[in-house]
Amino acid sequence: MSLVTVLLTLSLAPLMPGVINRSKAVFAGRRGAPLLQPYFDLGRLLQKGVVYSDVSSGMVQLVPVVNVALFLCCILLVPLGSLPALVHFQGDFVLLAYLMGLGRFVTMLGALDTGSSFEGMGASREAFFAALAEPAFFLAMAGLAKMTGALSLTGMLQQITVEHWLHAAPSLLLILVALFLVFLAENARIPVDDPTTHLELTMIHEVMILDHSGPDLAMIEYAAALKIWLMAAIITSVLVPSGSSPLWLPFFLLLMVILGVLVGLVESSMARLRLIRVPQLLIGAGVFAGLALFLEFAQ
Amino acid sequence: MLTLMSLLLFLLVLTNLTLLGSSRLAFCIRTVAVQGVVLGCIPLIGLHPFTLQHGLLSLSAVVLKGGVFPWLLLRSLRVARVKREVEPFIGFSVSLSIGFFVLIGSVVFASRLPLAGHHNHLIIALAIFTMVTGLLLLISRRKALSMVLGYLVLENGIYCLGAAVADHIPMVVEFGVLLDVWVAVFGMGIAMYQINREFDHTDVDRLTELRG
Amino acid sequence: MSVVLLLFLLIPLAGIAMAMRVRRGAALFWLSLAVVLLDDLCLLVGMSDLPVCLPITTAGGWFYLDALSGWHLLVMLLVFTASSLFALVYFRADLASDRLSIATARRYNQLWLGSLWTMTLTLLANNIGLMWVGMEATTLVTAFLVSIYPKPAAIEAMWKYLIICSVGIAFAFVGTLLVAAALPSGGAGSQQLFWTQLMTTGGYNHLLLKAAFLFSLVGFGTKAGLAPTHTWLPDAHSQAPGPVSAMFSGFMLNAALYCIMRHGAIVNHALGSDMFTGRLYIFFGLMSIVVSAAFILHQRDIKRLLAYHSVEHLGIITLGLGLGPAGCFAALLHTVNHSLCKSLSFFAAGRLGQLYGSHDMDRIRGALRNAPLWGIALVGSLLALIGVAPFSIFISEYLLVKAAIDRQAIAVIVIFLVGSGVIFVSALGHLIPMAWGEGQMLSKKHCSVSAVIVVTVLLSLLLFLGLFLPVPIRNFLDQAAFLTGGVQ
Amino acid sequence: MSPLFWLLILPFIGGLAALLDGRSKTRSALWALAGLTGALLSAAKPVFMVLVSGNNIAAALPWSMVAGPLELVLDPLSAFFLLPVVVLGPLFALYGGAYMRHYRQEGHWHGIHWFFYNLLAVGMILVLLTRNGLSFMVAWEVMSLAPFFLVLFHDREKTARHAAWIYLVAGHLGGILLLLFFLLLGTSGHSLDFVTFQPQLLSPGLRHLLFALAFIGFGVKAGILPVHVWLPEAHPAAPSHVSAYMSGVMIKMGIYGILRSIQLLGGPVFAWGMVLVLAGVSSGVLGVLFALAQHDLKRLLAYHSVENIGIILLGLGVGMIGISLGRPVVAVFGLAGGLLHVLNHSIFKGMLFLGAGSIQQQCTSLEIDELGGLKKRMPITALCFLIGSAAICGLPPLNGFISEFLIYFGAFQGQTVASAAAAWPLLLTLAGLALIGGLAAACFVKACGIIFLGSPRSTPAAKAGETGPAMYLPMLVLAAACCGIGLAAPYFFDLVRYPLAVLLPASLSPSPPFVGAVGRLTIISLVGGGVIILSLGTALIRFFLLRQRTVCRQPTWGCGYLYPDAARMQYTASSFARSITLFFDTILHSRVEGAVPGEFFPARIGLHSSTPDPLTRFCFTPLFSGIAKFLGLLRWMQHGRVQLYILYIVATLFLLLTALAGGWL
Repeated sequence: MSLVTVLLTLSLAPLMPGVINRSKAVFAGRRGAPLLQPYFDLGRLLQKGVVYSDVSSGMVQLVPVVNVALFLCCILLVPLGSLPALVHFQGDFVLLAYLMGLGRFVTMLGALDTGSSFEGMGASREAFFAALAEPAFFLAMAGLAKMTGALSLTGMLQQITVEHWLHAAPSLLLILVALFLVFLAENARIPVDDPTTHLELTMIHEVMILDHSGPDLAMIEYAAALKIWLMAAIITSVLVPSGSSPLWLPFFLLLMVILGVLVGLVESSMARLRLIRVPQLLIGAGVFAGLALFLEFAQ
Repeated sequence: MLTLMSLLLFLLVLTNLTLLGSSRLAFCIRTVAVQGVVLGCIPLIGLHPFTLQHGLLSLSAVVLKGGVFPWLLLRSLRVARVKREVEPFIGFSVSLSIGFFVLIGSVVFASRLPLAGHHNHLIIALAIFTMVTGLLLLISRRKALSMVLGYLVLENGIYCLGAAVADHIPMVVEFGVLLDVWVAVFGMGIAMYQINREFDHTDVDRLTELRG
Repeated sequence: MSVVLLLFLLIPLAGIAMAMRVRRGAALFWLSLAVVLLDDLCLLVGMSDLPVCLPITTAGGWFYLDALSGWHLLVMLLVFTASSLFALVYFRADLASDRLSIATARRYNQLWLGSLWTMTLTLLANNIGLMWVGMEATTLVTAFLVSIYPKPAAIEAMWKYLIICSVGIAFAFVGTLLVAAALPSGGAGSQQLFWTQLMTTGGYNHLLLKAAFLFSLVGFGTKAGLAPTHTWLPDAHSQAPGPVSAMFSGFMLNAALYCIMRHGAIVNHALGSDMFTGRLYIFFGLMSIVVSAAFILHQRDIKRLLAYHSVEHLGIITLGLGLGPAGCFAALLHTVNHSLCKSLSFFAAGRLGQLYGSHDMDRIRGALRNAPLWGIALVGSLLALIGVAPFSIFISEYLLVKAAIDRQAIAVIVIFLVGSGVIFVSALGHLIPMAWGEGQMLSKKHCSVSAVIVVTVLLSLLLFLGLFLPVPIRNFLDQAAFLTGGVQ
Repeated sequence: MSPLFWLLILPFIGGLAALLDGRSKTRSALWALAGLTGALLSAAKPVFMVLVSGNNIAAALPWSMVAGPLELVLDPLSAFFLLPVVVLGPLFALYGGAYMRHYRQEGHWHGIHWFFYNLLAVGMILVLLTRNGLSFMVAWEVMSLAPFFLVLFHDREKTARHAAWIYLVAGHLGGILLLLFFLLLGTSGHSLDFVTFQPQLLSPGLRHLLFALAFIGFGVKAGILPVHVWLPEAHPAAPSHVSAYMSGVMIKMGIYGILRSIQLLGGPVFAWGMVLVLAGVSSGVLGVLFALAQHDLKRLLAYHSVENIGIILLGLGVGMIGISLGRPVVAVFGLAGGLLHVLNHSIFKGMLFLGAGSIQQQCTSLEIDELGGLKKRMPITALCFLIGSAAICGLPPLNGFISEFLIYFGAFQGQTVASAAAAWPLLLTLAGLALIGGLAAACFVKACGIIFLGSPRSTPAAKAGETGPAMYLPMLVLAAACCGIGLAAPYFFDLVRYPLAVLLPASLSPSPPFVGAVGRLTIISLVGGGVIILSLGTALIRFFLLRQRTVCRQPTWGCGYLYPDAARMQYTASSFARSITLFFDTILHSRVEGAVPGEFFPARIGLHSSTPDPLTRFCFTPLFSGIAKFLGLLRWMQHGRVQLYILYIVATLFLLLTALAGGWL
């Protein structure tokens, strides 16, 4: 049964960017690209050749490989809805966070490998914002752990019951907000980063992979999609009530779509923040999580 | 005999005040010599029962302080061709008046000094006065020679004090002390000679090369 | 056995007499070395079983050697042996180039042996009056060692030394007189001022005795270089030739302090407690440490630097005297450590001063490269001096702090540690450029055997005492400390 | 003769031999190496026995110090800290032998260097083995003194001399506090033998004071903020193998001291754990921030030592809090994490310093902005350095992650069970660790990226080549150790079982949490292995995908400039860290000299930024100069007027006599 998680994730992950872009287009009053556009892109990229900078020294080639491998491993650690993760043990979210960290590490090095100053900028910003996002994530996790008493991701996400909503709704909401902000930052969405602009000076994630092409780019994009999916799954699993009623799966998928739409709404309703403002946003996320903890301890 | 003693003490006071007041080096030297003689005589009279040792000691003291030292110092004065003036930091009248007050103070101080069994407070007072005079000379005079004189007067005062309070200082020690004083003055004479040779002045307060 | 004491007094005199006959400069220095070695021989043969054989009395009780003076005798012979050996190295060049005439060399060595004699007298004298005589004589003899090279600065230093110490010691004599005055009247006799006697009689006049101690403390303290009466010390030490300054701070200061210890013991015995002396010791000790810290911090002349280190360490010893038996133990151990260390450092400073032609620390650079042996000596001795383990001064300072803690003298510890901390920082700051810094390159000079011997022996002694304290030495120190305490 | 004796004596003999045979670089190095290898061999069996059995090994040397005979005891805690000392010592010596060969200082007696290198080892060994306050202090001082001479190896450089000065001053002032600590503690048992201490007799206030003394005194050596100031000076100045030994091993003696003193003080109280956590967070965060602002590689690494000491303290602090709360899980995980991080840090930090040394040898500079593109030129060094960087950032599947995971978990577990008052330091630990991890990643991306990737920024960097095997073999060994500990975590975790037990009170049994920990670590290692295998798999797929595609190489896009100068247009380390350093400028106070071009045809313009240690700048320098000023006031005393000198005597006497007459004496 739990293999479902793997298959679902592998197959549906690229859908998330599709949903987000489509909803953006709709809000902007356009028809927009089809939902399956990301799949087409991946397919087309896979058939192309690749170009490398003659400065690069193999680190570029490492980026797609490691990223894909990492997020395949991450799939094992993340529960979907009321399905437990394939591998879950106390403190597994630390491993999850640091695996993502490893991916970021390699990506940033790959960006510096070509010796182009644009990718340097991207790497620098990525490093900075990620460093600020980490504490927020861990504090949010601490909040969940305190609330449920569980120490594994599966436990924390799935033991959120109606009582929790009745008793500790504010802190739960705060935690969700914090997680959502982290989600936006980690996946380089507006207001932190604008993936659609073509002014390299303002981009973060896109500019880091500027010099990747062909299958490499495809793998990186796919890994990014997996990342969005997994982090979205973490948020939505909080909302899926535990207990194995057969209805959980459609509900879960619905929530994922809603989340995608929400992201789209945010992206079309507000502009990218100035880079100096971004740290304040992330620190804000940390503050929300801390506030949630404070409320819990106050009880 | 008491009158003689009081005469000596009077002389002692007189010499001290003279030293504080006078401006001529040669005259100071002679005054110190007189003081030495006076102090040499004091122990003979009334303090202890006269013994050969005491006599010998006083005699040598008189000879040394009345004869040898002045000769030495006058000679170095001549050799060094120092200006014959004392050149004090503190004016004569001031130091005189200071001396006067010190005299009174020491008399008062000595009179209430808890010296069990020692009844000659006056001598002690004058000893203290002499010591302070010596210190005043040491501190307030410019010339090397007058510092030597100050040292001598200080020694005189101590000698006097010893005669007054300590009746069981062995002869050996007494003689050792005398010897030391003699060597000290001798050495200071040589030192003055060397100073004069190297600096062609004996202004002590201009010897301030070594600082910090 | 007791004849050995007389030998100690006779041998230097014989040396002085023989010096009249000697016609060659180098031979004179060999002569004084031989004399000192003869003294050592007497010690080794006559008192091989130190400290068991102590106390020794002779000449109708006039001369007397107990653990306290015995310990100082040991230190004195160590210092004199090393310095006499070093003198051979130090004056070699000047002898060769006639900058040191035969007459001067003779005068130097006679004064040298003379100071040996006077200090021996000070140590052996049982009568505190005689002790004073010896101390005063020390001043007079050593004064002319300072100005053996009659440079203006040297003469100025000599003059100040002569005047200040004479005046100080004069006060010390007042102290001696007052001790006599404080004695219960009646019992006459020349035995009265024997230390052995004073330590047994009772019924002193306490007030007079206290006054007496104040006089002795300030008087001998002037000679021992306790702040604020240390003013002659940096001048004399910086102007005297290397071996002399080594002997000065290596032992002469300790001799003066030894006199203070004797007087202090009497007072403690009479008052039955060491509260009175202890407070004074601590006050002067801390005062010296703080003052020297200030001058070490802003110092440019290396020999003055070392001189102020002497002030500091004499202060530390005095501080130890104020901290009870354990403190006295530490102080006496510190005495030997400091003497060894300070002689070595003055040797190095003197020799380096000769090589660089200046005592200015801004001129002395890269000593380790230019003159390895003396560079090593400088580094080793200065590191030891500022209390770096495993050198022995670390141990004695450790014992001192321990004694202070056992007495719960927290303020004392704080001041001491802050002072020594400042001294450590600034002295190290001076040392590093001198030893390692970039500066003029000198032509390498071969260093003689005697130089190597001196440096290696002293350094290894410092290390040895730092890592290892043999039981006999410990017993020796215990006895000496007990005597210093004076309280039965 | 007991092995402990040989352990102590062999390196010393080796050092002496090196000293006497010191004219030849190679032979002296070999002597030292031989001595240290001897130590390793003689230590291997007892250390292993103690770590697996938990029993102590004791020996007494007939030695009459003031404190009596010299007692040596090897208990699990000592054994654990002894491990890096004896294992890394020879490795670094091997590297150093080759590293020193290119110093052509004529007439330099290399034996001195190697003598003090071995003396450092001896000092550390004795510190770990001795059980008496005095001999501990002597050993401690010896251990502090030896590096002073090692740092002075480049004695012709002013910076090296300054660094040595700061180093020894810091060490000595710390030593004074330790002396007080042992003496005050000794008053409880009237002896300085550790066994005779009776902390329960001391008042709580005194115990807190003692803890403060020990914490600061040992903290100076460990490099805890704010008394870390000697690290960033001394490490860059010393030869690289020495920096590796100091930063990898010696500063851990400070940690050992803190643990030992807490044990001697009879177990921790909550407040101490809190202090450790606070110190850990500040050291960690500020350390990594200062590191980010540096562009001298060794200085950067030095600040990372501060950061990692912070992480270790966090772990130990969590453990102490766990003990004082009586929570075995928290205690065990915290302490285990801290201890394991001690081992890990000594491995990867040592390797990183060796790497820096190789770079310095090849490029004659450690200025990061003058390097670049070295991955192509020194592949092995680059590989090791990359692994080390990933490990120090705590990234799986390497060893750094294992220890950090333990600390995280301890804190998490604690904050779920603890009350609000007890939980906040644990939450602080969580947030702090996360922030540190992120910033460290940023810092090492900067270091590796700018140094090894891109194209060389200077001719020496362009001409650089791989070093000899004697220099890269030790690094390979250490890199292997990083991966090994990461992938076989449970086995290495067993190393800390008994060292932990030494610190835990009898009431807390470490066994149950141990079982859980081993289970989790097994999974983590498996996942780590999985990542590697999957990467290989994907690499294979990618290989097949690209086989029949066109793969071409083009110059990096020159941004439309006519003659792009790739090297000079690259991002520099300073620019990489700029966004972060700007954000934290209130803490860092970076100096920037030069100006940005303004007019239309700008002339040549230089821009240089530097970040000296803020604590040195704003705290210690003013303090010391203030003291100097104050003491300067005393110097008028010595004005040279002999009359006034006499007046001093008289005045002193007069005051004393009046005091006597007034009855104040």
